[in-house]
Amino acid sequence: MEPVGPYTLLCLERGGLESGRPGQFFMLEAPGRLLPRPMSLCLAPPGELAFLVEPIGPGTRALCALTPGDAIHVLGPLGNGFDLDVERPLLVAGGIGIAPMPYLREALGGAPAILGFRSELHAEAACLLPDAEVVVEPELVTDLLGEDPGDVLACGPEPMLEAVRRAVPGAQLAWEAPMACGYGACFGCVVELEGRYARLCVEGPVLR
Amino acid sequence: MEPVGPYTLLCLERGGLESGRPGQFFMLEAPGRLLPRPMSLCLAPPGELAFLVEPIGPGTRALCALTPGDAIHVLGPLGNGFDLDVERPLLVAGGIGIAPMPYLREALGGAPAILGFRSELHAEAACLLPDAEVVVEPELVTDLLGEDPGDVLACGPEPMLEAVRRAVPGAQLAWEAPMACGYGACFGCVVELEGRYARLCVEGPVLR
Amino acid sequence: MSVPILNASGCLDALVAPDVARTLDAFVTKTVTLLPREGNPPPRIAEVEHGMLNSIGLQNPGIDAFVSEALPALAELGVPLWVSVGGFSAREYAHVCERLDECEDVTTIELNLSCPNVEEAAETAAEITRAARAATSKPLYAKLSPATWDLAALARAVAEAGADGLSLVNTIRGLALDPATGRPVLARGAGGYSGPALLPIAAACIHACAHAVDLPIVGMGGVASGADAAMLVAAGASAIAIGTALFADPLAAERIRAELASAVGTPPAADRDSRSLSQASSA
Amino acid sequence: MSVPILNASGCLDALVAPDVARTLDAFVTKTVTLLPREGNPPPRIAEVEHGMLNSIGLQNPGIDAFVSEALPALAELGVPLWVSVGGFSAREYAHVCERLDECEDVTTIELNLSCPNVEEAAETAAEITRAARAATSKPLYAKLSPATWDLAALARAVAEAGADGLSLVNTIRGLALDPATGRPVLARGAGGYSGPALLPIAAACIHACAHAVDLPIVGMGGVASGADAAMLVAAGASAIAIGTALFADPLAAERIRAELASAVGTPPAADRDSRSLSQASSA
Ligand SMILES: Cc1cc2nc3c(=O)[nH]c(=O)nc-3n(C[C@H](O)[C@H](O)[C@H](O)COP(=O)(O)OP(=O)(O)OC[C@H]3O[C@@H](n4cnc5c(N)ncnc54)[C@H](O)[C@@H]3O)c2cc1C
Ligand SMILES: Cc1cc2nc3c(=O)[nH]c(=O)nc-3n(C[C@H](O)[C@H](O)[C@H](O)COP(=O)(O)OP(=O)(O)OC[C@H]3O[C@@H](n4cnc5c(N)ncnc54)[C@H](O)[C@@H]3O)c2cc1C
Ligand SMILES: Cc1cc2nc3c(=O)[nH]c(=O)nc-3n(C[C@H](O)[C@H](O)[C@H](O)COP(=O)(O)O)c2cc1C
Ligand SMILES: Cc1cc2nc3c(=O)[nH]c(=O)nc-3n(C[C@H](O)[C@H](O)[C@H](O)COP(=O)(O)O)c2cc1C
Ligand code: FES
Ligand code: FES
Repeated sequence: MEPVGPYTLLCLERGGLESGRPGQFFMLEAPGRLLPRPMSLCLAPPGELAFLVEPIGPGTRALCALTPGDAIHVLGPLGNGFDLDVERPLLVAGGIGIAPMPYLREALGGAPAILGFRSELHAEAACLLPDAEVVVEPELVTDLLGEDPGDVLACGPEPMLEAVRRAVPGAQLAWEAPMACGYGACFGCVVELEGRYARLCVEGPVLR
Repeated sequence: MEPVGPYTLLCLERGGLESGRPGQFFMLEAPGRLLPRPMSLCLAPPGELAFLVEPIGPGTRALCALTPGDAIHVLGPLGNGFDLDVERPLLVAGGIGIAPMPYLREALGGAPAILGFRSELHAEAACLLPDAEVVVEPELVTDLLGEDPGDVLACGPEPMLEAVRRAVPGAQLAWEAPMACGYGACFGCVVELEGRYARLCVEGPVLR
Repeated sequence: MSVPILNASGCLDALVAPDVARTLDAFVTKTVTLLPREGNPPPRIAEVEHGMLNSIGLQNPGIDAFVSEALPALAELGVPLWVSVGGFSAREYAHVCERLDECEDVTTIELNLSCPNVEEAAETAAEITRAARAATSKPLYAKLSPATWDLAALARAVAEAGADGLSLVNTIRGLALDPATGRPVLARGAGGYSGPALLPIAAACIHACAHAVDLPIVGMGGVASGADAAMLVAAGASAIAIGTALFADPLAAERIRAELASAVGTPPAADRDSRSLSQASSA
Repeated sequence: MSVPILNASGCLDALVAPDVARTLDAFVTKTVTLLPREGNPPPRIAEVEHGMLNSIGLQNPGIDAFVSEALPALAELGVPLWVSVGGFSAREYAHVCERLDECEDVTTIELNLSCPNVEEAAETAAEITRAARAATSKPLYAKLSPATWDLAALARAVAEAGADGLSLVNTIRGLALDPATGRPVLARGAGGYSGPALLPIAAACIHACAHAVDLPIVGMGGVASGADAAMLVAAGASAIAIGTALFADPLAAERIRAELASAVGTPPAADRDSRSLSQASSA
């Protein structure tokens, strides 16, 4: 449990869990709530799994209120992560979308990154990704993409992802949707994909 | 918070509450439960109200799990207590029915007492009423009532109260019933009284 | 937000707790029937994990004793008076409404068309409403059950039959069994389920009816905070009634009114005006 | 206590999670309709205080694709297969049942007569059951809604029409509004309310139907522990289905089976097999 700007870094002992591929997620029990909450893996130090959580509602607040020794149910890794077979990776993240980036950069053996935040306080989370370029609103990450940004791997709020997609049509984008189960059981997390409703937890969260 | 045999003595600061008449009760918020729980006042030291609680279900367990500094809603005093205008008082209690007796004896300026318990462990609560006669099952309080027990004021489980009523028709008996509100609002706590259903929280809990 | 706050029928006795009744914008009586009723045998109430069950069974003194004894005393409270009316046939409802029609102190009649704890009348809710309408010119609110497949259609039918408003919702049937014996906790078996679990159900019923008919709606079902009340208002209620929440907090109406006024939708638990272990006081 | 444990329809995809399906005594498919359906627009789910709301809207590939693609794969799981059938007219139900009647791998058909998230058929549940009965000789379970005033009467009607069993209960309509905007959280407005809040409602429905008809009952609604399952069994269910609880705990069936076997009615929270902050592991 470690504050990172307005976010909390939650470290769990790994037990028998795999850390999976960057961009995959885990369902974390939020104490006192009926449904678990999806969280991208942020860091995978030996024997641990670390998640970066933004407290925006009852579930994330309950997670941020955990104290050492507390026990929670964890399910994962789930979904499809980023395709790491890229030539010129560029990480692009907005706000809590930074969560999967540290683990992603590690898996790529390093990569440049552009991070956008809505305030200086939020921007403190940039410490998780040293050497990244950081912008704070009103400046936007897309302002820094340039002509030929390379292979973009992005995570962030929907409007940001839409803007990145317009700027870089082939970008890999990690989306969000409310999820009840995270493993394909409920059909609750659908997003429109090529004219049909696809379960983001099964076909995503990373989509091209 | 003080264990008394298998029971817990719960001391609340009194705030603006009256302590009321012995045999009256208070509705205590049981943290995490929808409905408050009725409890007889056990002791009224200056500035405090003390309740003796037997943990038999979720509500009473929640009350026994309170820790100093915790805050709960309290409503009372409620209902009709014992009539103290008696000549030869004899207190008779079974099990947690001892709860109202310490405050009752104090109000009477002392009185003999017969206490019955279902085990030696439960009988430890007799320390709240020094000098009382104590029986443990299979011996019953009614075995000790004798020919002319005087003005009996009793509290205890239903079968005990029925037996006391048979032995001493004019006894004052403090009954129990499940209560949702304690102040006459729900009609949930009725007992049969002279062929009609009377609200125990309004017409009792002490009945003749 | 200023919204009238009432008690839910059967959840307050104004004669026993007049100070509580005076916190309300109108007091609603427990349901009154033509003949006196002793109600169901105890146990009548049980707490369950997310609400409570009751099977009171409309214990009430009957319309004669109500009019001659309770009503004069209620009138002295100075709180607008709604009388809830029940029955076992449309004729019975009509008789009771006729009696109340003469009573100046009664401002509104609420037809309890939905008690899960007694055998119901054979007529439909609309037929009963029509009979009651013929018997009184007082404002008539129809109180409906959430255990209705097409509540919007029922709302249209009672509106058509002359209802001036809707009270939504009554309890829904629920059952608790003693884990040790497997037998029902309540003497009557099932009971009416009320409290927090009901809130989304009430919101859906109110929303559906608000879109179906142009009648004012008294919203109820699990309201325990200003945020809950605001939710039912957003769903379409123009007034709120508080039932189960009054049992734990007799001053719930004042608290909820204040929470609505401050208009911040804070969660129920945080709103509670509570006493610390070192500071008990009467509510 | 040994009681068959199934998943509730729409709460598990056996092809995505075959290991979970193999923990069940039978797998129940999501409701299949005659034509493919994309379902309702998102957001489709919302957590509320004592349960959740969904408005999936019967997203499914339609009976043709189901029979040709999903069924062969499902058959390979080696788990008895129940197919849930929905429709918008008795004819549609009958068509789908007719198709399934030819499929050896289908052991039982469950008629979803109670989805709160789509427009319903004009025919009554009994008429639909009768049409389905004529179309198949497979065991037919009728799945009914708790939003039914006289469920015992409905149970008798579907029994009379040829149902071999009952599935009780489906979700009940519920609504959540965003406190900030006052607008529904789900795109479709109201949704189906499931989870813990439903348990007493389910128990009452099962109890009423078990006394009304002599049919086996699959009990469901808020079951999250062995104690919950035991309660529905005590109410009259002969098998249990688990829905919402599978979302938080894919191994809920095994856990509940074990809890039932140990036959100690401990409360749900204490039963949870959980991982400590210093010991995360996959479920
Ligand atoms: C694959 C995936 C990975 C995620 N990874 C992370 C992560 O690493 N760190 C992190 O902090 N969060 C992450 N999230 C988002 C996180 O799961 C949600 O913030 C959380 O579920 C909200 O729960 P709550 O109870 O706190 O708030 P709620 O009350 O559920 O929601 C609060 C507000 O946020 C909106 N909201 C809820 N869930 C989502 C969502 N999934 N997407 C967009 N808006 C939503 C609601 O509509 C509401 O307005 C991820 C989501 C997904 C789908
Ligand atoms: C006027 C009055 C004064 C009381 N004073 C005290 C007191 O001073 N100390 C104390 O420990 N208890 C007292 N009680 C009893 C106490 O209120 C109940 O034990 C408590 O409400 C049970 O709540 P629970 O959630 O712990 O258990 P529950 O789950 O509600 O009940 C556990 C078991 O006890 C039974 N039960 C529940 N309530 C009652 C009841 N009121 N009477 C008989 N059986 C019941 C239930 O049927 C169940 O089998 C009093 C009751 C009344 C009516
Ligand atoms: C103990 C109790 C008694 C009730 N009695 C009546 C009644 O007599 N008439 C009636 O119309 N509703 C009655 N109700 C239903 C309430 O008026 C209300 O519709 C329901 O409880 C939902 O609101 P709540 O969740 O705020 O309690 C009663 C409810 C309870 C809990
Ligand atoms: C996300 C979701 C989808 C559902 N889809 C269906 C469905 O397709 N067909 C059906 O008959 N019931 C469906 N249901 C209802 C469940 O089968 C079950 O009846 C209900 O959820 C109550 O059980 P629970 O409280 O254990 O979830 C669905 C429920 C949920 C939560
Ligand atoms: S979250 Fe349940 S299917 Fe995706
Ligand atoms: S406890 Fe509510 S009337 Fe007595």
